[in-house]
Amino acid sequence: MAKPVVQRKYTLGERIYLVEILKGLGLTWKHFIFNFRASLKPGPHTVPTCWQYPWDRREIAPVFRGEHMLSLDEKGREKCIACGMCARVCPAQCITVKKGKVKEGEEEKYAGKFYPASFEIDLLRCIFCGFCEETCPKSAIVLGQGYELAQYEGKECIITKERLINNFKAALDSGNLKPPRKKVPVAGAKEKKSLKSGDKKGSKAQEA
Amino acid sequence: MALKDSVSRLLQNDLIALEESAGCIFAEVPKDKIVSCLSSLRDELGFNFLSDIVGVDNSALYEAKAKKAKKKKDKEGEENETPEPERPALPRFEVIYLLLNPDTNERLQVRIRVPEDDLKVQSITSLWKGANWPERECFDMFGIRFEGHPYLRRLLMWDEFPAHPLRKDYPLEGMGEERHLIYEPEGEGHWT
Amino acid sequence: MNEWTIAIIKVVFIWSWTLLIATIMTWVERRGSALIQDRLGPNIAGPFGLFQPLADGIKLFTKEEFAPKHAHKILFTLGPVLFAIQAFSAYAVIPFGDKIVINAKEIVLQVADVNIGFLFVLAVGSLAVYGFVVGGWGSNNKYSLLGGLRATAQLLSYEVPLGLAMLAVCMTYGSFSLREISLDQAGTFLGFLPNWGIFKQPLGFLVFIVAAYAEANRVPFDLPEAESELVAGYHTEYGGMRLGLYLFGEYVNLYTLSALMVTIYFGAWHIPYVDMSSYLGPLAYGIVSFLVFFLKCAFFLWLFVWVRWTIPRFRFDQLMGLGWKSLIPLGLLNLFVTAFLIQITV
Amino acid sequence: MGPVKQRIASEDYVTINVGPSHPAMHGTLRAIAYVSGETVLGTDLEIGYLHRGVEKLGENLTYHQFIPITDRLNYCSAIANNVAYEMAVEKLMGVEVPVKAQLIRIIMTELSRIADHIVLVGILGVDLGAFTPFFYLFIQREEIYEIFEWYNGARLTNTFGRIGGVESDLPEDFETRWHELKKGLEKAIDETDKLLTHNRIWMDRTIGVTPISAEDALSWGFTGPCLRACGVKRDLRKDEPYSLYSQFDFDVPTGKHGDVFDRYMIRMIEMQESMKIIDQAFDLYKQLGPNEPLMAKVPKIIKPPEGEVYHAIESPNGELGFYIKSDGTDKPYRIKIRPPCYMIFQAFDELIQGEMISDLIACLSSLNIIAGELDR
Repeated sequence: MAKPVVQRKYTLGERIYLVEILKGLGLTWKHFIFNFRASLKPGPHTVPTCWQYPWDRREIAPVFRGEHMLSLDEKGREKCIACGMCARVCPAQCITVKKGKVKEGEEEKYAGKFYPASFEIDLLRCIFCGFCEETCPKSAIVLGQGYELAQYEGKECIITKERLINNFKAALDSGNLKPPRKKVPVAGAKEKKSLKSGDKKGSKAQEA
Repeated sequence: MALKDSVSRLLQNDLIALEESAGCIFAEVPKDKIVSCLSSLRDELGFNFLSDIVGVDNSALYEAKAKKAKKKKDKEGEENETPEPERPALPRFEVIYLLLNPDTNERLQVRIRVPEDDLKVQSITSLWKGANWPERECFDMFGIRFEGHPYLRRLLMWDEFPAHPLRKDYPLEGMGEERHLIYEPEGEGHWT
Repeated sequence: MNEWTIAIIKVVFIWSWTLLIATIMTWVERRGSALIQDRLGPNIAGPFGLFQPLADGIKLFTKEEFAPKHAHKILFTLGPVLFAIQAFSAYAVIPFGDKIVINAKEIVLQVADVNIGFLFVLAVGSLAVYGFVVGGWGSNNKYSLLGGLRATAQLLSYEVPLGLAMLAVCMTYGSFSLREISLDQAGTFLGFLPNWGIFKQPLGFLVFIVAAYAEANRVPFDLPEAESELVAGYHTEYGGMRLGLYLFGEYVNLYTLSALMVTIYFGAWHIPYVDMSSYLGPLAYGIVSFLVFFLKCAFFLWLFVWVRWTIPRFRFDQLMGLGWKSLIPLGLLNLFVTAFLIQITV
Repeated sequence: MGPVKQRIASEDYVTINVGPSHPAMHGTLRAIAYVSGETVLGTDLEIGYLHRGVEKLGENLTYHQFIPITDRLNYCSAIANNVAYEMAVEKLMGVEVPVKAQLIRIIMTELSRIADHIVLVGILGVDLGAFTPFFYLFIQREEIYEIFEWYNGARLTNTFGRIGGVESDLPEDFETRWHELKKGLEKAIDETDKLLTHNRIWMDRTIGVTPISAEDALSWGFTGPCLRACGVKRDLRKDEPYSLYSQFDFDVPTGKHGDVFDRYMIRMIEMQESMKIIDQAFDLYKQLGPNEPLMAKVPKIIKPPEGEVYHAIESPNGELGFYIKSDGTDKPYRIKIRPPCYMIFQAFDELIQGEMISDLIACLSSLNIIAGELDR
């Protein structure tokens, strides 16, 4: 293979290095002065493009897909009905749900007839795709804004139901709750039927 | 379609099947004539760009089909007296060459079928330099040997790897090959 | 105070001074580059992050001193030591101010006023090659070796234009002594320009500054340690204080070169059109001359940083081409023109 | 020993490992360079360090579940991968995607194209020693990621779109964000241009380095900017206009020599062209009402009819194709990904024969090799 021969003419300005280098120096000097002035301001967020992390946090999008939470309804009851849709749809298979039947006298705690006896998410496997949130019929599982997920031990990365609910409570207190998902308009169709049948199938499969 | 006509005219007897699926045209040619077919396609129809080479293991598909057919048979029971004539079993593997004509922007997929007992295909690295790695990958994943390839070696898996992972009989979780590679500290300190 | 005490005080002073500058330079480099690049840089340790170099130093000192298994143990240690020794000793003949009068005793602000100052700087400066090549060879690593080789070729090639430029200066001022050249730069030239080397030797200065960048292994000539090609070049295998010696040595070299540039091209401690000694007392004059000299150096130190974060890196053959095909002819031309001008003016 | 060893007659060489862990390596690749002095005689390439069996994984996941996996192919422009895969499945199913969803896809794909080109230009600068443009560009990339984050909550691995459409509408403040971003991008591109393009050092380092002729490039299977740099005007957005690309007015820049400089320039121009496309797409988008459909009517569990399909789109790197074979179940029978840089990288050995070690790095950067996509 013969390599093509490349010939390109340089202009005089390009030929003698210095002109372009001086231009470049001017450009970087402008940036330097701008940032130097900015950096003298008080406060952690001085240079506009630089966030000083622990003291200075950028705004997280309300739809951010961070650490999961299990939401409660207005009466403080658990929304989750342990249908197992999230576990089935998860590409990383990081969710395990155990189903429990709501006994009499426990209706104040749980919104549905069934409740998750245990609900574990393996954060080490989770890829934060948000499919669980999207598929949940009761919008019980929500991906919140928590992003500081580092732990000292692998065991701690498997988060349990208590932590999931605590996450929700914390978000509720701080007012960072995710707005409810807007319904996606579908081209000329009634989606309701298929949705419901999907639910039934899911719950049946879980029972089996 | 014009493309179909010209392909069938060009390949004539070499053409085993010419089918269309979801807007893509698949031409099937005999395995031994792949080099001549591709070179004539390249030189005469202008398909001078090779997009990729795809290997497919059809064994699971055939099995599923056979099962279905058997079920059907069982259901229909003995009413259907005349059994279907036994078709010769299709070869297990197929290799698909994805071709492109950069001038007319037509795409043509050329398929060959490779039986399991004769995993040898003529290499097309003489036609396209770019066929080098796709053929190596095909060998790596399916064990199809490309004869005349300058350097047929595993590409993605390591050299000592014993199996061909994209075959359908290879389990998703692997067969434990990685044990040789990963150092596992014994006892405490390892959290799993 | 006798001569010896004064000499020792001067040596200790300049030793700690260059070390201080080198330390601060690491901070300037990091903060400066950060601000150029829309970042903030280290600003946690101390006011404006000024204690960052201290923290870095502590880190380097407390790190485990280890050598790779296959490294040549002696050469591996000798490399950084050689480099640091040459870096610190090169400053000996360069002045850092005019003179200071204490107790009616005149002290020249220069460690040693050698009458072959130029030759000393060049000779000691070229010892840096040993630091690189010994370290690179001793590491027993291909990247290090290539880095060392690159450094050798580069330093040796660029010493020639550096020498040529300096030679032209010597011819202009008729002396090899850096102090005499400094003293000669007072007053004006052609009536309106300051009597600085740069106005007498503009082309020579250009050659000198480019060669100086190459000698200091700075961008665009940082090929020996080009991190994207050779990992870290000659100091790939180094860690701890051995690495620290290389890094400090580099900044000390920068200071030396800046001081040299100021001494021979930018009028040393002189302020143009102002004769300081007539306004100030002897002690104050000494201090002011020292400060002026330092400020001029500081500008060039900053220039080193500034250029580094602006332009890309040369390729090896282009580097050699620039040295041998452009700078040396230019240096020679400069030399001939200078000689000619001297011949017709004298 | 590799083929290079067989080719080199003399014993006068040193092997240098460039990668898998090397500061200039884009992901974990390995190139064993046979070096004589500073000249590279050839390289043995080894890939597969990041092989995760994506294709095998695809055979065991449902069609929807595979979307997040495609994020991990070319992580610099995850959205382009998502869209390519979704379009292939849609083609297989014969689904018509609503116009609004297509527009959103185009906007997002072009944004990710800009992000990808930013990575390339920035890293090319870093590899050649110019550190500063990298930051000016990456700040803008951060803004692009911010838009992604406000769209569907993820920055890098977006899991964008669903089979049959997209999952949500553009956020309300998209317009202001986009205009801000556009201003910043134009400034950053301009500054990069000022710092690099006409700088003699940069020109020397890139012009005439690892050129390739158009015939060779086609034979090797080059696509995308690397092919256009050789002077072949080939862009799937123009040549096989998928989605709504035929409605937009944009140029396809071509180079002449196929050297590093041309590849760099093509990317610089393409960023501006992409901005044009986004503007036009957003104008069209604004004409649509808020309740326009975003999803085509697709069943909840996707079961394409039996058949096979190959569909390719113009990803930032070149032709990104998905071959999907369906057996009628809810899982694909076979997925083959045709990553653009896979075909490009095999020419690497030929490209850099006789060049220098520094050029090896420059060439590697300019080809935009992404290990995630290369090894799959």
